[in-house]
Amino acid sequence: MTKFLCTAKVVGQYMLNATTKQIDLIVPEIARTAVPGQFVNVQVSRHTAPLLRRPLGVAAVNREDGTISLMYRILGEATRILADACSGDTLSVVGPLGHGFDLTAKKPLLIGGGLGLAPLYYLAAALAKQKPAVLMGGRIADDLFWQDIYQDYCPEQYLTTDDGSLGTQGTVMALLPELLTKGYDCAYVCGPVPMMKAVAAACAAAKVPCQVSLERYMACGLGACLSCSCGGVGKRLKVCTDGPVFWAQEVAEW
Amino acid sequence: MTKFLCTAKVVGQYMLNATTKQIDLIVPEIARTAVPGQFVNVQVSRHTAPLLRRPLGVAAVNREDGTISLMYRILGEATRILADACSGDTLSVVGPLGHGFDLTAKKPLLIGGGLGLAPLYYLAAALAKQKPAVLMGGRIADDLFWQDIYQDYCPEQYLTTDDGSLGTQGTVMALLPELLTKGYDCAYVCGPVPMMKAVAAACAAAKVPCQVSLERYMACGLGACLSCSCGGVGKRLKVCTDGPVFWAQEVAEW
Amino acid sequence: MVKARSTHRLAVNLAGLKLKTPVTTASGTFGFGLEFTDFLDLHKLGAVTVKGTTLLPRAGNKGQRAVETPSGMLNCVGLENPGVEYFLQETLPKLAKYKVPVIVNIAGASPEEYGELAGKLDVPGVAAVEINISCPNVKEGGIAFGTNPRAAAAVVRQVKDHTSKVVITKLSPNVTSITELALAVEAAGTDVISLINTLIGMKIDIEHQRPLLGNITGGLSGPAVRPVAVRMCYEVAQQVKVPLIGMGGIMNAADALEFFLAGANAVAVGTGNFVDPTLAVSICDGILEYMDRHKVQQVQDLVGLALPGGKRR
Amino acid sequence: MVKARSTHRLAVNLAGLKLKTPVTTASGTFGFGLEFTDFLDLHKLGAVTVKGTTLLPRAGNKGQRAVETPSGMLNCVGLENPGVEYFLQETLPKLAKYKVPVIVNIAGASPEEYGELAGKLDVPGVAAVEINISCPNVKEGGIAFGTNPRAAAAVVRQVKDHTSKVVITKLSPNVTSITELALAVEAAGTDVISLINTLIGMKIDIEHQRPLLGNITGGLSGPAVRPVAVRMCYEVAQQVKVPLIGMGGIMNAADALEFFLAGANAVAVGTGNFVDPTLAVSICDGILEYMDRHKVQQVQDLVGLALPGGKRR
Ligand SMILES: Cc1cc2nc3c(=O)[nH]c(=O)nc-3n(C[C@H](O)[C@H](O)[C@H](O)COP(=O)(O)OP(=O)(O)OC[C@H]3O[C@@H](n4cnc5c(N)ncnc54)[C@H](O)[C@@H]3O)c2cc1C
Ligand SMILES: Cc1cc2nc3c(=O)[nH]c(=O)nc-3n(C[C@H](O)[C@H](O)[C@H](O)COP(=O)(O)OP(=O)(O)OC[C@H]3O[C@@H](n4cnc5c(N)ncnc54)[C@H](O)[C@@H]3O)c2cc1C
Ligand SMILES: Cc1cc2nc3c(=O)[nH]c(=O)nc-3n(C[C@H](O)[C@H](O)[C@H](O)COP(=O)(O)O)c2cc1C
Ligand SMILES: Cc1cc2nc3c(=O)[nH]c(=O)nc-3n(C[C@H](O)[C@H](O)[C@H](O)COP(=O)(O)O)c2cc1C
Ligand code: FES
Ligand code: FES
Repeated sequence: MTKFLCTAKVVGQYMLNATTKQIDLIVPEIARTAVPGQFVNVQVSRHTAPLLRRPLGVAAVNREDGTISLMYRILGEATRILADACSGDTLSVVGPLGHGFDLTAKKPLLIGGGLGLAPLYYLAAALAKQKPAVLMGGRIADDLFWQDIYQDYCPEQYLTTDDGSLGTQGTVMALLPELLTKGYDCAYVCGPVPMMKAVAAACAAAKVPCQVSLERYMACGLGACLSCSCGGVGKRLKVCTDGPVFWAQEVAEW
Repeated sequence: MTKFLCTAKVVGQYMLNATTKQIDLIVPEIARTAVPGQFVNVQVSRHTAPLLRRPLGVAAVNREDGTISLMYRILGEATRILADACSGDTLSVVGPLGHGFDLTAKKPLLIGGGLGLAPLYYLAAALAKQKPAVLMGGRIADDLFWQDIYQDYCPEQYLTTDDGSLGTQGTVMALLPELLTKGYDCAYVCGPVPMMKAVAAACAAAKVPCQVSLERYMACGLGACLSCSCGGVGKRLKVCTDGPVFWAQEVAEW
Repeated sequence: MVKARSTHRLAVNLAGLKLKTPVTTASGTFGFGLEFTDFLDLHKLGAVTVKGTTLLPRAGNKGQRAVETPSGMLNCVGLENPGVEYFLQETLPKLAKYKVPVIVNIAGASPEEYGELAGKLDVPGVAAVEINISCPNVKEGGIAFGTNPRAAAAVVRQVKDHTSKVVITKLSPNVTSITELALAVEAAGTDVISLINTLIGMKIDIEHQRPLLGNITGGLSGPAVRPVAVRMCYEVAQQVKVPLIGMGGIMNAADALEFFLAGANAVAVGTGNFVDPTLAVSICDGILEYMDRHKVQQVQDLVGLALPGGKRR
Repeated sequence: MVKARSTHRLAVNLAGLKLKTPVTTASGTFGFGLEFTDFLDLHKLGAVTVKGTTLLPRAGNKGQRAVETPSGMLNCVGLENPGVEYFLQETLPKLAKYKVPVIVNIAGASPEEYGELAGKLDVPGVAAVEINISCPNVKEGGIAFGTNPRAAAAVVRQVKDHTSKVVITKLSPNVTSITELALAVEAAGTDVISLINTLIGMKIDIEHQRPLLGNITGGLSGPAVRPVAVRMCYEVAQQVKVPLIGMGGIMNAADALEFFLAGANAVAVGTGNFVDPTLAVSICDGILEYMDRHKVQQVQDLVGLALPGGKRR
């Protein structure tokens, strides 16, 4: 799939919760072609610090308007600068990058933790007809602001929080084994590595096909630098170009 | 004089000509104490590039409002960032720095080239009662947008441009020898080094006391790093703390 | 016609290696070139310098392999690559279509291994080999050869003995005297010298209280190191006669021009490719604009103007 | 009471040199300390390390002496200073009022000159001398001693012979093996090692087509070099037993903590003073906050946690 280097125009920025924002960008080339699971590489500064682009998953696409939305946690230097971008500002964006999810599931179950729910949101939209269920895990209730956002595509929601302040107490693993008996034909997972590993193991045990979206430190996002390489079964995988979405059984080194 | 490290609030920014801007900052400690000829050291970025503060002369002060104005040419990385600052933004400013002009002249003549006219503008305000004359040199007419700005304090203006598009053709030296016969008792000079050297020589010949404001690359502005050191008569001078204003005869190495 | 003339003005001949433009890519930062075809025409590059290649496939280092640092980055990829046979069978034929000189960066664990690699790569489609004696991220070979003049010379001799191609030797900046190394590899017969590889650095993860990179240390690249790279280029240009390829932190034409003026005959874009994937081609526009402004006909006329005496020895 | 306790938690004893906080200033970046009294209380510093001092006054280098580079700066001040006699008569009495340990950075053209300087500075009010064998900006002495283990050791022995003060030796990063130098100066009797001085770099003024700095090359400092500095600290900490003072690009508490975890017992703030003149004191708040969060009582308990085995040898 063709990758573009584009000048994107910011058309909106919204707080999603205390530390998470959504930014909407006009970038027609990418809006036209990006599929769920792909990401873009955003340059936040024209100076040499911060230097590298930052990878962010495509969280929503509006093909008519030619816009894409990114949802991101304000963590460090780059995301803090991004959070200050105003409508009308321009950003250099490279994308769409990587391979997306296999979308052939008939009864999909999305499983997300933290900002893993950002790329899954675009997936939810793409699978809307199949009425995907979503299982969300957070540390505290405020992490699950995603509930409202997902409502349109996923009326069926299962929630867990570490502190029990919303939904079931525990991680997603508190609910997953039971959910896996309900006939879902594919699990789509994005979140912290321990979560993905545990989910993948449970899916394997329940013989439910499982796709995971990995995150690795990326310098180029283009398959050129090998920063993001990880061990696959029988071969090396580049998370940025061979992934970030893999079938769980392809991944040997999480 | 006490130096302050302050958080200054931007209250206005104006274009003066195509490449020059004025920025107004609320910074009461500095507004209260800065004298003409002093400068401030401005941090334009919270990131590591650009790294160092940038020295800018105090071009105007409003003690009641607690504001200072800086007038600067947009040249490189730092001044481009500064030019994007909006009202309400904050900047870290260190100042007031250096020593100012001797203000005892009865019949002062200000001589400025380029952005040298920025610090001289505050001097003009301070000497307003003495009705200072000003001699301004520029490459082209547009460089002398200062005419209007100086009007209130200096109705007596002499202009030169390299291309003759405004005032007398040539450098300030085209008019200076004659002016020096008119009884001015002190010349205050700020501009490019060749101009300052020539003016200082002419003043010496005409026995008119002459003060020059030097510019050197400065890393600290505090007398600590010796980046700005220059040869004085019989001793080394730190431009940032012993100057930037010197009597012309104190300077051995321009 | 204008195009043809511009290209001509940028042409450079590095000891027989003829490049249309004086800009190549730094090994390891441009993959095999094929990764960038959506962004630029490979044939508009002076040459493609590909990822460090070894006799056998290598998996590289475990753990986090890259991290940003102030105006730079550290990497400890550790020469992950599919091995020379794969390169020859799978990659080289694909690259051949693009009609761009291919420079193959090679690394081995002994002078003999370098020689063997050079021999295998002495095939049509390969324009030059670049000897990597400066990789800080592998245990055997790598930088060990790059810090010892005798060992470096031994590697160069082996490679020269096994190839008919132009031989480039890439120096490590992690030495007391870069000129000592440069003179040693020149005496051993290298046709061209490229510099610099990365500076050895590290970052500590203060929350986990341990080195952040999987390999503990990594190689520092990017604009942060440019002052060191330009200085080394300037020093080496005064001591050796062979052509130089300068690199280290080039992000735009102005940065590249520092290297030409410091004595480099060509430059390579590295970390800059990650920020602007079109850079290795687009940088030429800025170089031509500068040449026009300074009334310089050939880019080679810029080489060494900032050196004492105003030119390369 | 709280104040007293915090201070106590930050205390460090460097081979007999007792500091209230583990933060000093890097020589040449803090003048004689007196320049910063509007911004911070000198007595809240661990120590003030003053500008490099020589036997006779020095005028330093001509031309432009500093320039910013990506996340760093180059300087070629060239050890301008008023000489040791002036320092003893004029500066030291003024500093005495602030009740802060004073470390005097010294540079000479021969081991004997270093010894003579150390002798003259063996007076009340001086807490330690720091041997600068790593200044890249002077012709005689300076870095020449810093790149040769035997020469470095000779300087250290001379200084040790002429002073009763704690002797700190400051290493240059412009070497193939920093540990070789560290072991040499330790064997020669240095009490403490500080590192790093600046990396040699340069910038070309492309419009004028000549080196921008008056001295052609200069010393690179600031955040750009921090990865190299941390790596060298980490390497040296595994080889020597003497306490280390780490520096290079420290701009905040997190940066300083990298050095402690890499084995430094104390740190110095250099270029950071130019950006935030309160930094050398205010950084302690961030260090204490981190210690609280990680439930660490004494800052010395952090030293070397990122080293193999989790501690200094
Ligand atoms: C394929 C992919 C998709 C991602 N999608 C999203 C998303 O949709 N929403 C979201 O909030 N975050 C996402 N991330 C993570 C996001 O890239 C980081 O949070 C961001 O780069 C942090 O940058 P910073 O400068 O603000 O923080 P820093 O202080 O630089 O770093 C904070 C954390 O982010 C990681 N990080 C920094 N730079 C990179 C990089 N270049 N590549 C990978 N990780 C990096 C660091 O390792 C560190 O753990 C994604 C990462 C990848 C690899
Ligand atoms: C005491 C003093 C007062 C000054 N007052 C004014 C003023 O009132 N208005 C004005 O427009 N300019 C003034 N300058 C010059 C101003 O500091 C530079 O134009 C500015 O720093 C440019 O920064 P930059 O990043 O935009 O450009 P860069 O691309 O970094 O540099 C452009 C030019 O500015 C010089 N410069 C950059 N940084 C510094 C520094 N830290 N110290 C000294 N020179 C530097 C460079 O040498 C170069 O010649 C003054 C300089 C000094 C020393
Ligand atoms: C991710 C990465 C991988 C690299 N791999 C190699 C390599 O395989 N062989 C080599 O000689 N240099 C390698 N280098 C060094 C670069 O080729 C170049 O010398 C260095 O990065 C300095 O240039 P830059 O600052 O423009 O990146 C690598 C650099 C990076 C950043
Ligand atoms: C302007 C300047 C002057 C310096 N002068 C000296 C000196 O006289 N003696 C010395 O040992 N180091 C000198 N240094 C080096 C610093 O002490 C320090 O080792 C180096 O800058 C790295 O620290 P930093 O990155 O925090 O600045 C100087 C550094 C700068 C920037
Ligand atoms: S990020 Fe460069 S290869 Fe994946
Ligand atoms: S700028 Fe540092 S001493 Fe003047």
